[in-house]
Amino acid sequence: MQELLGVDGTVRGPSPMSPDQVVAALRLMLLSRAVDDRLIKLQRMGRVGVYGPVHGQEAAVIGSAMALDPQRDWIVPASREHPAMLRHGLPLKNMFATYMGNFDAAAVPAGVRLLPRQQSIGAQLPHAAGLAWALKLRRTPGVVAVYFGEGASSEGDFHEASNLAGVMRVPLVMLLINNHYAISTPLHRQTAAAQLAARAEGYGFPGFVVDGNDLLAVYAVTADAVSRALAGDGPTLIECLTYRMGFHNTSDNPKEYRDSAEVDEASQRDPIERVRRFAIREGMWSVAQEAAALEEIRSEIETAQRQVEELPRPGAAAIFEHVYETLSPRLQQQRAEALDEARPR
Amino acid sequence: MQELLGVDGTVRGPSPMSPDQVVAALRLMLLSRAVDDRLIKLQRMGRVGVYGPVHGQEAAVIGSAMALDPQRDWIVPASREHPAMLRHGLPLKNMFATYMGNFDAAAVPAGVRLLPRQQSIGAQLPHAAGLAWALKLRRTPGVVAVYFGEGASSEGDFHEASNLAGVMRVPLVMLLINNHYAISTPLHRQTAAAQLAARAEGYGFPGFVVDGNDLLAVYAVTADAVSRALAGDGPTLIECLTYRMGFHNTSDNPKEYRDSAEVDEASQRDPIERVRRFAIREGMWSVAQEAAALEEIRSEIETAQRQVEELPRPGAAAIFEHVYETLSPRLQQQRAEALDEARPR
Amino acid sequence: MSSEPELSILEAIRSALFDEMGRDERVMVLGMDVGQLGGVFRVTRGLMERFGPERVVDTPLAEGSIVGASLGLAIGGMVPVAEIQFLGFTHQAFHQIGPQLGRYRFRSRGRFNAQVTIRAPFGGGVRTPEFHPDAIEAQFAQEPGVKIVCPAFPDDAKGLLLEAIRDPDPVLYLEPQRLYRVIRGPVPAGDHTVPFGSSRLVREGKDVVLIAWSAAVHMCLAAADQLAQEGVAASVLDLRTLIPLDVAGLIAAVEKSGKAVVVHEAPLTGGFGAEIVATIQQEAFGSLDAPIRRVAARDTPYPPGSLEDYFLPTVARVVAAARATVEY
Amino acid sequence: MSSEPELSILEAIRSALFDEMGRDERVMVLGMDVGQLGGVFRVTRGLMERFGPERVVDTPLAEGSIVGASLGLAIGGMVPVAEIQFLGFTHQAFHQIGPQLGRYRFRSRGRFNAQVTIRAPFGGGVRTPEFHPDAIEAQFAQEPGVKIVCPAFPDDAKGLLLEAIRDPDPVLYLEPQRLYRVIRGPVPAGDHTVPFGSSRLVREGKDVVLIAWSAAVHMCLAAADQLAQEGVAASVLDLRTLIPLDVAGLIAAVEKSGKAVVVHEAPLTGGFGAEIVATIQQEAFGSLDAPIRRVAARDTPYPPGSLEDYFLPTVARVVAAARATVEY
Ligand SMILES: Cc1ncc(C[n+]2csc(CCOP(=O)(O)OP(=O)(O)O)c2C)c(N)n1
Ligand SMILES: Cc1ncc(C[n+]2csc(CCOP(=O)(O)OP(=O)(O)O)c2C)c(N)n1
Ligand SMILES: [Mg+2]
Ligand SMILES: [Mg+2]
Repeated sequence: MQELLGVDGTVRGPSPMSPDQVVAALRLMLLSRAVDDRLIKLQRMGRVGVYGPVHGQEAAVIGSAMALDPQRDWIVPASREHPAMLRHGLPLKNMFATYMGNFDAAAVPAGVRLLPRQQSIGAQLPHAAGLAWALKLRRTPGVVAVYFGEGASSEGDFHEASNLAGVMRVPLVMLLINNHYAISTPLHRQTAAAQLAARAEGYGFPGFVVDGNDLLAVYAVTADAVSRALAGDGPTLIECLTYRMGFHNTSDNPKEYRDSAEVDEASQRDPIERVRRFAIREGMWSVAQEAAALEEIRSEIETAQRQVEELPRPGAAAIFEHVYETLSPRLQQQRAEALDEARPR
Repeated sequence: MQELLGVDGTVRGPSPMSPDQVVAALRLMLLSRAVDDRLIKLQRMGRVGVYGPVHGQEAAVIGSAMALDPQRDWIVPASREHPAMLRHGLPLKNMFATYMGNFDAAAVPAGVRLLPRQQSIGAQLPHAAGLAWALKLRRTPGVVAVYFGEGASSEGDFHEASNLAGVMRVPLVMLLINNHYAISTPLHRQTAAAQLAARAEGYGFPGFVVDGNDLLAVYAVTADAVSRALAGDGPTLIECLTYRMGFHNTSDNPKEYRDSAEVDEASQRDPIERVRRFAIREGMWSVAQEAAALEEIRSEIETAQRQVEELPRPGAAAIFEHVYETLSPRLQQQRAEALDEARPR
Repeated sequence: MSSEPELSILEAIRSALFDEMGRDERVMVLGMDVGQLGGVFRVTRGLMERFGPERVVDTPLAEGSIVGASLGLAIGGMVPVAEIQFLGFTHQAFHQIGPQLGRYRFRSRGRFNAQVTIRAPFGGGVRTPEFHPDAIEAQFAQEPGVKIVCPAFPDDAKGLLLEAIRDPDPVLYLEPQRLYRVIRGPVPAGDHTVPFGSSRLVREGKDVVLIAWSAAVHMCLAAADQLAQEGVAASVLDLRTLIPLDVAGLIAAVEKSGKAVVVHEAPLTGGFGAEIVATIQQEAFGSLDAPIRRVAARDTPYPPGSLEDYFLPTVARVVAAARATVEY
Repeated sequence: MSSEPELSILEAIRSALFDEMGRDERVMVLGMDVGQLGGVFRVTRGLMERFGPERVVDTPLAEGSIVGASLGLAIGGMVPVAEIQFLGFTHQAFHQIGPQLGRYRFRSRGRFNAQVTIRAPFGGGVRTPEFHPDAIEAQFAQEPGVKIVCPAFPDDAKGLLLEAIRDPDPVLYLEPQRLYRVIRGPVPAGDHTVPFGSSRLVREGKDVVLIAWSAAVHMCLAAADQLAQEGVAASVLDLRTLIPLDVAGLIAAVEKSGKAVVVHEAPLTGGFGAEIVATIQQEAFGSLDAPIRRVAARDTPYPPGSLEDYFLPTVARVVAAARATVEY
């Protein structure tokens, strides 16, 4: 397993990330935690449907995203990687709209190289392979980074997409976020493999295991994979070993299936605390800076939430938009009926 | 790659198969070739629908089947393993009925531990995993041997079944018959993996590559896997490297996609010739014995074919049998209509 | 009846699983999160403690292998009750359900059969994320060999589940997630089974019959209440099973009034309502006094929960359709 | 028309692929054995030599990834024409076709769309092995976002395929394998497209209309010939596309005689014929003089080739149904 940043904040050798990058990453990690807290609060107030927090996985998600170039590379997310999506260009407002049930406002803006969240586990993997294949066919420089969980790695889609990506030698970086749980299912019930990264050999490309709570190591391994992909050397599988600190989502209660000792133990390896120690020791960060950052983050969140709240809610017409480019006569009739029925009487 | 029997018929070390087993295997190989010839002839005469020959794969199919105990173990075939099915207890007549379009007469007889041929590539793999799981749950001694091609290894079913088998640690022997082609698709277009056996590590069980044209090596590797499975040590993946000497099936013409030089080269490694040389050198076999065996085989085939030809053909009623245990009123009505329409007028 | 315990649909399903696993040790439950957690809806809660981890199994995240392995388990002598977390995810197992489980008896000429029950919650109205509410039951009607069962009441939930587990052929057992806890009713204790292919007239009315299954049955009952206030007497027919379909019961219910409305949560085009209409007009053409209207979801993808009321059929739409049918 | 070349359906499809790949360099063909071999039916023969192995690609044996990767390729600016070797094997890709390709425009609110054509041969009558003849088109009618196209003649084969490839939304293009080489006809040269949602009255007759798509259209034409000898004049309506459905054309064709028979190769229960019947009786109830009969395959698994004639609809069954409808 690749490691660079110790729990105490010391680094083995030179940091692969510049001070600016480290500070940017730390700020994003703090934003991610704050977003978790806010959306869980809103869900408890009935203003958000279901929310799955990133808590504990920030280094894996953000360290990998920082190794990508939003002007060149694509991100294909699963459903728990919104910090990566924000870093790649998704406005915070759109992110809030996603969870506050305003899907029109949630759309990925034109020009942002990002696919929508995928809620069918593993289904995004062949999409990512195909998108990377298109980059290769069209001689467009760039890579595709696809996120998925260790649970998703059990689906046939993972296998078929990996094998195809290997045969076509496409510029794909496969980020397996192994947080040790799929809802209540622990890793050892998910697979008997000692390392999921070992599967890469069966597809003809390299696989690596990295400490997913180590920002610097995740960044370094991803950056190498990106270089290989850009050089035409094909896909890489990166297994980020991390831990889902929180519940699966707001309708889940982990106490039903795992004991708190395990969680306490994992919290000793908190990914943010490590970076904070490192950044402070290196003089990149201070308690004062952090207080200021948290204040900014709070108001950014306030603004994003308010902007969404002030938006008009989509109505009946919205469900007939973007079904097809043009509506068939039957759908036009259904639309007319729906609008008529929706009129306040 | 594991090898024991050289092309010249010499063995490295002691033979893992007894003289009786070698002779039985050789006879089965000769039967398999003769069945190929006969069914291809019948297909050309329009009396068989489509037939896919075993030609070239006899050692892989028969060597593995000989390591199984028909009274204890199950075989879950794909569609090109009828010598294994015959060895395991399928009557030759039923096998001919399969291809001569008489599906009632083709059924696996009660008591024979064999599932029907599977024509949906890879779909039999989860069935085999489940059957092996049942043996384990019911504390029934025995293993399940499942056959599939390298093409099938690209399907999601292969992945999902392998991973499940690993987690449940079931007595499963996975026989990957890598004949280098899936219809016209060569191995290097099927996967970028150097060895498909390497995939086993990603499921937490051992994988081996064996010379699939080497009867003794295939037998030995399979026998080891069977012992491991019986001892409760779980699944094994065995990749048998062989070559499809003939066409994919009777509607295929390999000249359209591979050159004869490749086939000629492969024919130097003919699996039957090796065993013949070995058996004759060891004094287990003679030209006279072979002539006698071929004569017996010819008449067995004659008999099986005649028996099927003499059977009444299934009629309209057959399509309503075994749909459900009991027919719904709507199906009873459809059956009555079908029988009425089928009456000669 | 009053001596019978009042149970929710969810409790009725759970109690049936407890009963049958206790009665027949071949019965096992497998699926994602069904063991330790008791399933995402807690339907299987307590089963693992009671019957152990060999008979109540948390599987890897792969629907195709849950269904495909269940066939092998059945051939090996077990009686699997597989849970697919949400019906929408049976698509990942689609090639195993119809073409494999549904055809295995036929393919093997009766040597093998797939005594497998596939349980899956489905249906809208609870603001679930994409895929989770998909009502795709009609797609399985084109898979001969499979049976489709969809209870709407606690007693049927138990009776049809016991029947499904004991049925030697594969059964897709659809659970109305919206009703899991909100519909309570008496449930016969002990060995209560309901035969497949028998519909149930849950309300009598002479003017029109509302035909539905699963959660839509309750929408029809609410509509019938409103219609009654307008002086329209509506019957409500709960089909209970789609495959096999109770054609005789369906025709009898329609002939009483010669007027019918079919209601379902699936999109209109190609929904099972079309089969109901086609069957009625074929078998009861002479007694039809008005076209059979279908009230269904729109022919669009399932929208986010905040918009699902525009997508799904509503009591108001059922009432309007029934009124138009009666006044035709 | 006589100046137009006479082509088989297979040749018409191939020529359309040559034309479109020549016209638009974003168009690519992918699937099992489509390159070197030219596909198991040789539909794509010659494309690889002409357009090279980057645009004509032999894929691994995995339907889900062929379809799923096609979505990614489309997002990346290519225009994939994916071949699934036989329609029955779209079940392995079922979770990608409707829930992914079909909903991607909706999910992304128009940011992305799946301009993907999925070609697949299907249908019986040629003694193919299990799965290969399965007619499962109705299952896709419950996948909003997907279009279903099924030509029965060479000119439509070309016109509908060009329309499909250029359609910005995902299209399932179903090829009648039994007719590939046996049906020949004139095919407009050059840029000939046929709009979706336009049915085609391929025969005029005042007494009854026979409604079908794909290979069944030719069964209806043969039945119409026989009926003519009995003095019954039958129209034949070729729907050409199921989604979108030409409701206006359908109703117009039925109202002429008030009598209709629907014919399809899929099993009866839940087949798309049910949707046709339900639509007609809703829109044209008043003008129906007889129940609409459905002539379809039996509700059983597809039997071996030697028995398929007992399973599939036959000209005789169509004639009998038409006669009964006319005499009703
Ligand atoms: C195909 C499919 N099956 C089941 C589900 C239900 N489900 C939602 S999240 C989840 C667990 C996913 O685990 P993992 O891939 O490890 O991602 P994580 O939640 O840990 O980020 C499951 C089973 C689904 N959404 N899609
Ligand atoms: C799911 C599925 N997809 C496609 C096909 C068509 N098909 C029949 S055999 C075959 C090739 C199989 O190759 P392999 O698994 O290597 O077995 P082999 O034919 O070499 O024995 C294909 C693609 C099929 N039968 N099933
Ligand atoms: Mg996880
Ligand atoms: Mg092969």
